[in-house]
Amino acid sequence: MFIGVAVIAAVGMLVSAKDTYLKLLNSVALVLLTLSGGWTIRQTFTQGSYQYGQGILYWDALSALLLSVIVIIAVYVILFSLAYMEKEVHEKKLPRTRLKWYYFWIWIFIATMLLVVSTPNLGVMWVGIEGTTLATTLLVGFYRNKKAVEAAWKYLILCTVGISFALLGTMLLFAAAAPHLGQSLIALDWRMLPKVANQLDLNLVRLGVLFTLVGYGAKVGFVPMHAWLPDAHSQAPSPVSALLSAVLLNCALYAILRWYSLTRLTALGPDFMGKILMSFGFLSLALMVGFILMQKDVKRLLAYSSVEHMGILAIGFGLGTKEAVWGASLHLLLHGLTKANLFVIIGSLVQKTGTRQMPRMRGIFKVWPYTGIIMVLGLLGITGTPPFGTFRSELSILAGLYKMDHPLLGFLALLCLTLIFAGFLYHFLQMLFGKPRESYQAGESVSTLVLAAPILVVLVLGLFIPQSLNQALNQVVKVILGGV
Amino acid sequence: MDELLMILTRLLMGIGHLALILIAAPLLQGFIKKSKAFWQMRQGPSILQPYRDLSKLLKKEELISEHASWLFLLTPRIALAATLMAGLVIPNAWGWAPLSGWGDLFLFGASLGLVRLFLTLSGLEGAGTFGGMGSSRELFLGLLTEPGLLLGLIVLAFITATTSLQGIITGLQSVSPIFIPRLLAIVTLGMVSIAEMGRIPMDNPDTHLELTMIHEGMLLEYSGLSLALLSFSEQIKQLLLILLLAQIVWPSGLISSSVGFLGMFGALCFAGVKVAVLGFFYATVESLFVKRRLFRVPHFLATSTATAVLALVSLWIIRGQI
Amino acid sequence: MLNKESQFVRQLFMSLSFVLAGAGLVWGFVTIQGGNWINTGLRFFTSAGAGLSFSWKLDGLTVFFLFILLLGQGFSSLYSIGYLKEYEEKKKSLWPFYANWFLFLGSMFGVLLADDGFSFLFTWEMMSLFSFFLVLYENEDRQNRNSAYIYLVMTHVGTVFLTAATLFLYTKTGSFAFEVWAGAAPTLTAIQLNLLFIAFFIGLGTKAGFVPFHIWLPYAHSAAPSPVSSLMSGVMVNVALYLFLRLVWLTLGPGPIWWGWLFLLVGALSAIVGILSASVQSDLKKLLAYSTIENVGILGMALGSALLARSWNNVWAMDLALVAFFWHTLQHMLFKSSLFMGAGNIIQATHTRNLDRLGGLLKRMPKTGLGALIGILGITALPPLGGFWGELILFQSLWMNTLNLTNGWGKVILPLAIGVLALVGGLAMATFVKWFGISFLGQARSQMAERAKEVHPVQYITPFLVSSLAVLSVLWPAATLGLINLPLSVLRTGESLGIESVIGKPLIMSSIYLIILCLLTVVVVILSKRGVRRVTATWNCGGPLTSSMQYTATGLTKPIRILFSKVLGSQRNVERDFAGTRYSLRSLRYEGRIKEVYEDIFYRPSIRGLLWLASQIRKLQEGSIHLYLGYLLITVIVVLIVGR
Amino acid sequence: MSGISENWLNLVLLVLLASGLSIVYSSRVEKALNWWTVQTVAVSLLILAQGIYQNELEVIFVGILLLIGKAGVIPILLRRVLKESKTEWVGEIYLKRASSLVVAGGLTIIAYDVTKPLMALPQSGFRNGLAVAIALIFFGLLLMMIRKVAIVQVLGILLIDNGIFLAGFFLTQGMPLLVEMGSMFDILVGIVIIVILSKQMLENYDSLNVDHMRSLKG
Repeated sequence: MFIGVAVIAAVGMLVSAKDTYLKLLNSVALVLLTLSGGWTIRQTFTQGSYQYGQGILYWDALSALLLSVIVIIAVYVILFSLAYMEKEVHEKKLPRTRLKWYYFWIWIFIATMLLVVSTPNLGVMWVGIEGTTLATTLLVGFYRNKKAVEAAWKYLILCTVGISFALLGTMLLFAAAAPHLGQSLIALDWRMLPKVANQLDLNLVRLGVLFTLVGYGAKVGFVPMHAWLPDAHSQAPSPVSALLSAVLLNCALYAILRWYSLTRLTALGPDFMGKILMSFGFLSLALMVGFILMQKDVKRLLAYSSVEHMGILAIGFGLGTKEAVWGASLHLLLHGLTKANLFVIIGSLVQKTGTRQMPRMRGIFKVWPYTGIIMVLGLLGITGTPPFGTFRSELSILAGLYKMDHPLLGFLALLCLTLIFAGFLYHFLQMLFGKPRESYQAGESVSTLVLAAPILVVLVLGLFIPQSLNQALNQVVKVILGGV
Repeated sequence: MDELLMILTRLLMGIGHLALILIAAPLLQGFIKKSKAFWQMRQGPSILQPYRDLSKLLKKEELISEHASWLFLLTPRIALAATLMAGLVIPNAWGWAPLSGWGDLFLFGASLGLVRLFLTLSGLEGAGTFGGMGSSRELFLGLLTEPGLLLGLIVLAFITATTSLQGIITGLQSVSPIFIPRLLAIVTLGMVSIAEMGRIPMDNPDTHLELTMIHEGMLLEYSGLSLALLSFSEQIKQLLLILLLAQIVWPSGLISSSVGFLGMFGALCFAGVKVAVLGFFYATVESLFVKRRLFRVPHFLATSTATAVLALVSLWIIRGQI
Repeated sequence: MLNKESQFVRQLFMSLSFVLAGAGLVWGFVTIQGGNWINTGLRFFTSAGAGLSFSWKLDGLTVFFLFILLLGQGFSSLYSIGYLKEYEEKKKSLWPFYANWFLFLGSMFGVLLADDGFSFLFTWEMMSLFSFFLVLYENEDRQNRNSAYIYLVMTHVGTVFLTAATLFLYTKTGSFAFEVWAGAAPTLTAIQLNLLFIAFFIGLGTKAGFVPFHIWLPYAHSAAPSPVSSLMSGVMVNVALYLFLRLVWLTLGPGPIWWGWLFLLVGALSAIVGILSASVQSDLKKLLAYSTIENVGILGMALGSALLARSWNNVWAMDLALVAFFWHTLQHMLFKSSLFMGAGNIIQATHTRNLDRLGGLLKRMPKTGLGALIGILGITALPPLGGFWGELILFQSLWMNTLNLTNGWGKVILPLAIGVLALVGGLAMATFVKWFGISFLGQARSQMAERAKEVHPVQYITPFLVSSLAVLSVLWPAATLGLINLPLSVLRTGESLGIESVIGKPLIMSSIYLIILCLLTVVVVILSKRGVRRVTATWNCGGPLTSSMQYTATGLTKPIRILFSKVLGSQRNVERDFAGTRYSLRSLRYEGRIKEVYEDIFYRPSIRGLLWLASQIRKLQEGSIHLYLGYLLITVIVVLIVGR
Repeated sequence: MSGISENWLNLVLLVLLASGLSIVYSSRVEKALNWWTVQTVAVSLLILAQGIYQNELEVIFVGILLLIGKAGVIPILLRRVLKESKTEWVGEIYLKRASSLVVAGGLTIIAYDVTKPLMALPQSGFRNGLAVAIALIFFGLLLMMIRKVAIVQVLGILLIDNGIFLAGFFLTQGMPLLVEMGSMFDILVGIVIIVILSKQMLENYDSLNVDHMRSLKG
């Protein structure tokens, strides 16, 4: 249903580009989205699973988790972009007429992501993910300048290639499943597959898993397929970057998780895929240290930290112990919130200062104290410092790492995290203090603090985890580790 | 009741102890001067000269630097008091120390340290160059002497298995005088106390040549009564060190009043002789050597410390514990 | 002119924090009477929440450090009532200060009360974080920002080790609770145990400021506002030491002997390096920070002696060492905070931290001066004040350790430690004579020093309070021992002889000594009343006396710098400019520099290497899409081949 | 494959492989495009034939769609872009044509090696086909790697796409229709978007040389 909402909204956007109209339509769509989405999520977590239309659409705890991430962040980001894009138009960065295309694509984007998490069919899921690529390409290239086009091109090419690998993998799986489930959609249904998982042909599944992992991995942004990510995230309009970083990556990861939870049941054994995931994760984590330490462009900084966090998630899920997966699921949520918040606040900062180069930003705290405060919160959140929830989740992932008798790896991971922390702290201190430039026009209203909503949630979750959330997470863990 | 009596007698004995020290200090100073004169083939001043000097100073008007603060006047008083405190832990002619207790050998050095602190501070009071110079050098010497002094005493403490000076003296009676660790420790203490007393080759007590003086440099601004107090406390310190050393070389352990008046007097004379001999010895040393440059001093003191360590090692080796 | 409201807020908050501290102390004294939980421990708020949960516990050890913390909080809050006034006059918002102040204190309480690894890590990180913000409070100065940065990064690196150890124990025992760890410790292999110890040592040592992990400390402690400095130096450092007791002594249990030796040696090293660097500083607050390192070193030696005695099960020496440890902890807290307050007063009065621009302040700010004088008497470990008696007991424990050791080179090394302490004492005297003498005595070396005025009464009353407490602790040792007995009863292992018998009697001497000294002084003063006095110029060979003729801070400790030039890595270059002949000098420029040896040997190279590596890594992202596709292809092939 | 005989199958496979190689080898964009069209026709014919033999409407339908959609529409679109941008040569980078052929050969071997474990599977020619498919995919990637012109990179993608279809054909005798349609639709949209992008590229850089675009670094 909310997919419908999204699509209709998207088409509706094309009608007119008047400010009031767009605001109205968007808010209506958001309200509907929140209601239907929220309801679905609630149903899912209370009943364990929930379906719609004879199971054409189907949600279990895992998809509900993703669904909630999408809905929350979509609402947050679109509300922000209403103000943001207005300002862009105001500053003659864009003609007003293109505004409707912006919203059109953004809603299509949301729709495709909703499709990804709502379908029980791996094939359709693939279609959805390819759809997200297509929907976002033009958003990435939205400013149509040299850099934007370059970023869009790289994004499109790399992701399409990756995705086609995923398609190949899906086909291989289909070939393996067809003999048992028949030549039909059922053969790719992740509700059915686990039942026959241990009869599937080993070699086909293995090839399939490998291709899919690389394919979706490119979309998630695992090193070394991550190259498109910083470019796209830094060139896209900030709200879009927020969506890409906080939601899209998670959706791709969700696809991988589906495969993961399936592969655990096949004859390949539980940690065949886990090992590969973990090695990707460590690669991402370790290499990002370099990129983050020496970064100049603030949005690229955030993009790289997204790669890093995807790495952490990969480690967490790849470990496949109960608490590691618990932590990873929590981290997925928290990282989404934190990163969205950071991109939003940094986006507004970039808009204010007119540059993305960190060396050119100085003395933010003096000029825009509230922005400064939110930045500090975001910094602490993203680096996993207490009292923020990310500390909790990262700690339990690391604990899992130790449990699996990788104390050395755990130590290295800790070291990388600390170095990344040092890098972030350095950059943010440079930006926040010092002597502001004359060009800044100081002053901002307290209302800026509203933007801090997500990070505050993260903060609260750091202090204590409500029982309901804990149960939800445990359901997710059960889904991932125990099949359906 | 007799508890109170005990305390009272203790108190009286303590006061007597202090009185003895107060009386003897200038005498020793005079004696040393005399013996130096002997080596220099002079007749020299009378032994009682220090008393006369002090009384003269007491009568004189006192000049105070315009930059000085209340600390300047406080220093001499504290110095005297602290030196006397050091005196309280030194066993006297009868091998008895009023404040003898657990670990008082540390107290001795520390009390002298207290004196040094205030002296060096008031050296800076005058805002002149020489005071600062004196303080700087005194601090330098001080930090080099402390380890030697402490280690030397510690070795003795290990030999006699107690950390109170009185106990050490008593214990040393039963240790052969040529016991090697003991000899080495004595050497250490001898060298260190030269530095503590501010005598050649460390420092020249008689000089007022600005660039060479250390101790005198700090006293430069003092005159009259305060100067009297300071030099008096300096003489006391000297007496204490020599007495301590004497007691270590020829210990005279606790002499109870039961031996009778004669015995007590004998002990006193014995102590006097010991001190005199050591005093003469130091006078001799002072006459034979010349003052060293400041940056030679570390070598000298390092030697003393090294000797202390050597004493320690030899002690354990002899006892077969290493 | 002063904004009334903000003034009210200031007084409100700071007196609130003061009152809270007072209330805490009172509550403590009341509850301690109901004794038995002191050893067993009192649990509360132990929420069995979702996932990782918090749990807190209160026992004798904690109580002692809580006492320290509350004292520190009380005094520094009282002090800041006056101190913060300056910021108001500068129209600098104090809200961040208040917020972080309370959060910092709160997190320190958390660390002390934490009863499991998770709560410990959580609060520990928060403690570093909020102290970091406090250090960052005067962020206008770039120097301060860098100090704060170094501080936080260093602590974080330390925390890496702590986290690693915690997680390791967690995985071994399946629980975060300290008790469980303590129970499981004997089952660990020697290697695991030693690795854990090393991890804890590095992690906590970084916070405590052991050499060579100390480099952040002088920067951070001197960059912070003075009340905060006094809190960090007086209390936070002790929190780290508390954790040594909690995690190493109580949890890992009696380990191999070399742990004790390590503490002893590193302690000695820290003491010497700290005080040496302090002696050649001419920055009012940095000097104090370095002396903090020295005192931490001494505490470390005490711990080491205790550990050694424990593994030689020499109960007597162990108790002595522990008593010395706690005694010195208390004294150091008192004196260091009062000294930092004195420094704060000077800075506010003269707006400079450079000793060479001060002088003659004792006449202009007599009350601050008196407080500082008592402070340096205590910190230089001279009788009659507390600093000395702590060291005396430490001497005793080292001595006893040596005496009871049957054989081995330990019998030589331990006495050498005594020698080291003596040397440190001498250096400390030089350092603080310089600190006090140069700033308070002589004549002013600059305009600012001449125009200095006495500060807000609260700011000199507080040091008086601190000093009087210190005097009290010496005058009434029984009370102090009673306090020390609390943690001791927790730490003691095996049979124990009552603290009274161990040290009660001898320590009476402290009060006797104090009393007699005062009596004698009074007597002397009374006797030497008479006599005529006249104020004149200082004798200067007849020439006029200018302020530049005094010894400078640099000059006063020059001999030390020359003697220890190897250790300090001190460098000098002198530029002479002769007028014609070599004998008449036109101008002379002297420049001396002390370089942080450890920074040059270890820290700078490693950072340089790291950055080099980073720049190499960045080359992966060269911007050519062909390259990226190449990565993709290679990845596919590698994965296919590996996965086969 | 029930219907088509072993030899025919292998012949077609040979054609596909050869055309793939010659796309890699060809020096003009025009030629490469033609080769690709040939290949696509071959693939769709294969699918058609199989559909006809097994007379499954679904499969036939897919085949026709393929013939029209890919072999028809896409080349036209691309040709237009080519005309606008007046690009003629495939800009070689990193590898000249000859050496790229060698690499392609190596990739083919790898593809065969990777698919070795599938020999056991029932269907005859199955492994052979799958190997060729994967080889084609590698070729596409290789082509994108070593050629500058944007259109050639698009060709690379299309080559990969062909490979995947081939794989799909062998693996699944036609995936579920929904998925087939979806993927095909995606490809079409993708191409459209690529065309839009390359227009923008022309506006900004007035050439289709991808190698100009390396300003986003680090």
